Amino acid sequence: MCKVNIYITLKEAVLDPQGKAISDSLKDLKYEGVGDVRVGKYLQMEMEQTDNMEEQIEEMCKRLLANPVIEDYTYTIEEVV
Amino acid sequence: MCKVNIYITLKEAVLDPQGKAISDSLKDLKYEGVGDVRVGKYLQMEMEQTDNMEEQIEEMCKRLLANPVIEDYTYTIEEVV
Amino acid sequence: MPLVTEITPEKIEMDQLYKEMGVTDGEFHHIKKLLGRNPNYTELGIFSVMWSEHCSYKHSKTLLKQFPTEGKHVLQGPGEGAGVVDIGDEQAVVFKIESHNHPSAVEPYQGAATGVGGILRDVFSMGAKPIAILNSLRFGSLQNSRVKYLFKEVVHGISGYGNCVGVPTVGGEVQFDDAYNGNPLVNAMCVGLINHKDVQQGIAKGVGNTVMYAGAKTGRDGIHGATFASEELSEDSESKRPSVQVGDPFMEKLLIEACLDVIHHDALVGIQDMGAAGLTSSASEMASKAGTGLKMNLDLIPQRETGMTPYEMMLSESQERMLLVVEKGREKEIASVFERYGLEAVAVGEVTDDQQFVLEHKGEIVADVPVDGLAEDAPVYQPDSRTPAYFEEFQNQTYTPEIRNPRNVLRSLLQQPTIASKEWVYDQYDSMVQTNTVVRPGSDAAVLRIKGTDKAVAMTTDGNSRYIYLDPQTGGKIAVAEAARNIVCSGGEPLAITDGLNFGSPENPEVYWQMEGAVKGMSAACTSLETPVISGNVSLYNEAFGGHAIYPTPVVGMVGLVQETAHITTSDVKQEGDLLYVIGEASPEFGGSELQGMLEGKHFGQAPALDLETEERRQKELLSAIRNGLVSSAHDIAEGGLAVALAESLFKEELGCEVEIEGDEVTELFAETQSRFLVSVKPEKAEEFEAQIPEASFLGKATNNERFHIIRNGASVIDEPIQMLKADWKGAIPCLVKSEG
Amino acid sequence: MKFAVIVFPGSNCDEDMYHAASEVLGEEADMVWFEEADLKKYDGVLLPGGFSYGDYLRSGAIASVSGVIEQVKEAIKDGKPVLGVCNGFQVLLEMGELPGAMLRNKNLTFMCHEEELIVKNNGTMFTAFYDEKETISLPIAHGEGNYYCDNQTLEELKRNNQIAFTYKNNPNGSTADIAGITNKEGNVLGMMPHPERAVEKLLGNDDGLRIFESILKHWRETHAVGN
Ligand SMILES: Nc1ncnc2c1ncn2[C@@H]1O[C@H](COP(=O)(O)OP(=O)(O)O)[C@@H](O)[C@H]1O
Ligand SMILES: [Mg+2]
Repeated sequence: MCKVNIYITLKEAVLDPQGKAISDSLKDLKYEGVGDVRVGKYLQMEMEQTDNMEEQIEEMCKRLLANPVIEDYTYTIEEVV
Repeated sequence: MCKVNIYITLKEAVLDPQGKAISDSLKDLKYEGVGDVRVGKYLQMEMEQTDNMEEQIEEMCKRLLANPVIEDYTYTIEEVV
Repeated sequence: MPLVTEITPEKIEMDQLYKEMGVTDGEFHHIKKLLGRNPNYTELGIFSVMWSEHCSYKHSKTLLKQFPTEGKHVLQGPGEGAGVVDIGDEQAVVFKIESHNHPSAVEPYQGAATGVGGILRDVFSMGAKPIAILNSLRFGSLQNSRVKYLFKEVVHGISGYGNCVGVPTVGGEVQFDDAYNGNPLVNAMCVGLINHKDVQQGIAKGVGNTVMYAGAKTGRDGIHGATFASEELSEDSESKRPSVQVGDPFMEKLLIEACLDVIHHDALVGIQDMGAAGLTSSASEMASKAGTGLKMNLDLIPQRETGMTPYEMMLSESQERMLLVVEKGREKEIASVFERYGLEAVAVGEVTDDQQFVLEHKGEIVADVPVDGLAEDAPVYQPDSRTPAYFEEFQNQTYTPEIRNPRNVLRSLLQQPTIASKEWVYDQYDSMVQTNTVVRPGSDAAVLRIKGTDKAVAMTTDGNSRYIYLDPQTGGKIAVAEAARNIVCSGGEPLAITDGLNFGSPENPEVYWQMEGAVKGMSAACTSLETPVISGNVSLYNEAFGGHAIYPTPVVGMVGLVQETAHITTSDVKQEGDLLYVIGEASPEFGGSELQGMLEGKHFGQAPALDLETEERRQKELLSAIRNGLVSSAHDIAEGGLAVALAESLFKEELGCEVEIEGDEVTELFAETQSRFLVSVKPEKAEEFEAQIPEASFLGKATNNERFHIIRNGASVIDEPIQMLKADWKGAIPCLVKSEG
Repeated sequence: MKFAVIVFPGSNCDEDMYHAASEVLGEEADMVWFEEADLKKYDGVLLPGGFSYGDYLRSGAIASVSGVIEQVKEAIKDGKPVLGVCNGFQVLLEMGELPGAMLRNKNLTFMCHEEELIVKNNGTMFTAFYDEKETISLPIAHGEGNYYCDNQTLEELKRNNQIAFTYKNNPNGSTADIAGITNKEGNVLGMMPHPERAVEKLLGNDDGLRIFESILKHWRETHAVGN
């Protein structure tokens, strides 16, 4: 069994109103060193180990998990026992 | 300048309807090895380096970024030049 | 979670562990007597939730009996998931209100969201299609940052859930007062539509029939929710936080569709939602209503987590679950209805004839208790009542506000969050889905047409808790009367009410006195306005840290019938030249008024008086004038008095007015005298209107100069651009929400 | 004309769409469950608004990979009119049948009210009954209606006259005030505002009805049925 961690982020050119709102409220709360904030998704997926796992994950990300028009993704695979 | 990566996940016992819908959809798409999916947030935050940075980040997570009633968080700090 | 099954019955008694579950010494002995032995941990858990305030109404039962519950339209009164009222053509409306105050105080988004989910299930489990949601909210001062957070998240939660399930949120109310600083109120009401023949009951009939479980899996959500909902909020609630349940509106939507399909299946015997106290209450209540017993095998319960104990399964408040009783041997047919929607429905037990509630787990009997012991034999208390000193004091006070500049007073009143536009709230709600909403939020009551007919239904929630605090009995009457006014102003005939009784601790004699008075007043008004109580909900122990009870807050949810869509009326004055009338005279009544709160920072004195006969007569007269097509707009005069009602009625079309008042300026403009209406009439209908409502007194007319102009003795009292007043009114809440702090 | 209204799990404006097409427009329409659809039998496809699959992950994302989608693609290829409203628009974007993507509303909240729209292109099969540059009013009800596309795509949309509607007062942050776009071929329209909620005077607005009437007119013209 593996745990796949998938990180989906908004492309740089895409505005992130949610990130901006968070950054603004952090500044309101007087966290002064805070700059830009970008909000993405963090998916944790259980998956049985197979040979073409990476290929499969790539495909899932492209087909469903991320929207290539606005999002990028990366992932890591951890084995669990 | 630092880049802080914050990972916010739902507490284990908390229902994740979104994760379930994604997992079901992946199974429908015949990714058969897929098990549970849990959806969390991935925040990337720019921050000026200070001495009590970790303390500050902890505080931000508790006060604003995560909802301690149902969420857990972890974070990493990367230095950028 | 501790391994609760390890605790022996002896230890429970010895260490008085039952107290941790909110069971008193007396109740524990009662349980022992009912069982003839000591309860085990699971059994005690079952009793603790069934005998909690939330399920047993043990401190309110005697009061609830006073409500009139019968009437010519009532098909089903209190007792089932929701009440049912006839609207003709073999159709009926099903409705109920329910509170989710405590969960919302702890986790506002999910608390409010699951409140909506729960009330929807109450309605569709009756077999009705949910057609509308309303919400009645109370918060502390928006200056307070925690309150601001609660307010935003509660609204997000309602919108997140309601919008996703595709039921329009069409109305409600929000009031702000320091009394709710630590303890917000979140009451949600759902209205459903049904054909008479489809009305279902939650009943476990037919020995040998199969008990089925449908919907979401059971997890460790909200364990202790039902008892939690009946305890005062304390620092300790913080540590109970993980017990908050999370809603899944997508699952709920599927469940609605599946249930509305399954009710047409002849293999279905009974159906009930799993609300507070989940499996325990749904199963035992279904058996109790049928006079049967019920046996379940907990190994068969769909579980989301591993290693769940019987106690956890029985007390879990996981959302989006239903319990069904179906004819033996036809389980597959029922399961296949759910399967189409990707839902699981599994057999988990059977109906028995021994009137026992029996649970099996891993080959052992883990609970065996008499069904009636849980429901009918639950304790009933007659709490002590004491008139609070404040009441006597208030009765002897007269309060006369002193104001210098009516213009400034009006502007400030329009910015009071309780009066200000609630658009910030209802813009976040999908108020139009299902395409029936003729009158959207923003008028007196929401109105929905009934497709396929020329009828419509009007609905509203109301309850001014300041009056109820000053004088529970009068305030209780006003709450019902105000709801009825809103229905009448919309062109509807009030049919019935659902009530949400939100109070502090009934064990405090002064709180109980408030409860008694409010119920008495509401009952009187329901009787005279012929709007019986068909369903309701009680939420007690609404006290924040330090024992600060909220204002007594019974909320009235009312539904009315609009005979023809042509009768539908809104509160907006329609065009220049329309004549403005007020029905009912003002007297200097300012106790509990918005003006008093604004000037004095507190509420005291006498509540405005209410004469039910006058109320009833004026409502009937206005409704018949509306039905005769004589009225262009109608608005009840409520918080802020005539000046506020007039301004509100002009905002939509941004019309001006030229109105002349006589008598005392402050009273005429701002008094909150009851049973009054502001009406606009086309000039050509004036004569007929005046003949029908001789009591109506002419105020002036709507103008196109966009000035809100009030004159007394030939001099201008207020003369302001309507756009400016509108900006004050519209901008107040967004501004408070956005501001820091 | 015969319409298919696609019903996904959790669809919630499906009945409204059906009501508009069948009761108000008066044409034949079926609500077809996504797993049981046979779109060959229909002349036009309506992808309803509201939600689908709880709008989990991204609005329209899960629906865009569900069973019926291949058939929707077929219908598009066959040149049938395909109208996606709100969630239906999001599905079309996620499918890649229309360019761009939806982001959360600028102010991060769901919004539901009427908005004024400008008809940018009345030359499509969906908009023939409007005047060019006419201002109409339609309800919006969405949390993710902030249309996004890059500059190159925007230029292309403009060049091909694919922008059907724009907002007069952009409520949600959409690129170039875009409220609705068509595909290059002109037989697919995706729009965030809800025409099906504005087809009856009783509900206060019937500006949306002309979209349905336009589709019908086009169909009648291209399927000159002798009767
Ligand atoms: N929480 C809410 N949800 C939906 N609509 C609301 C809410 N609060 C207020 N409204 C709407 O705003 C309008 C004005 O509300 P309110 O001031 O309470 O009216 P009234 O005093 O006539 O009862 C009503 O149409 C009401 O339904
Ligand atoms: Mg009113």
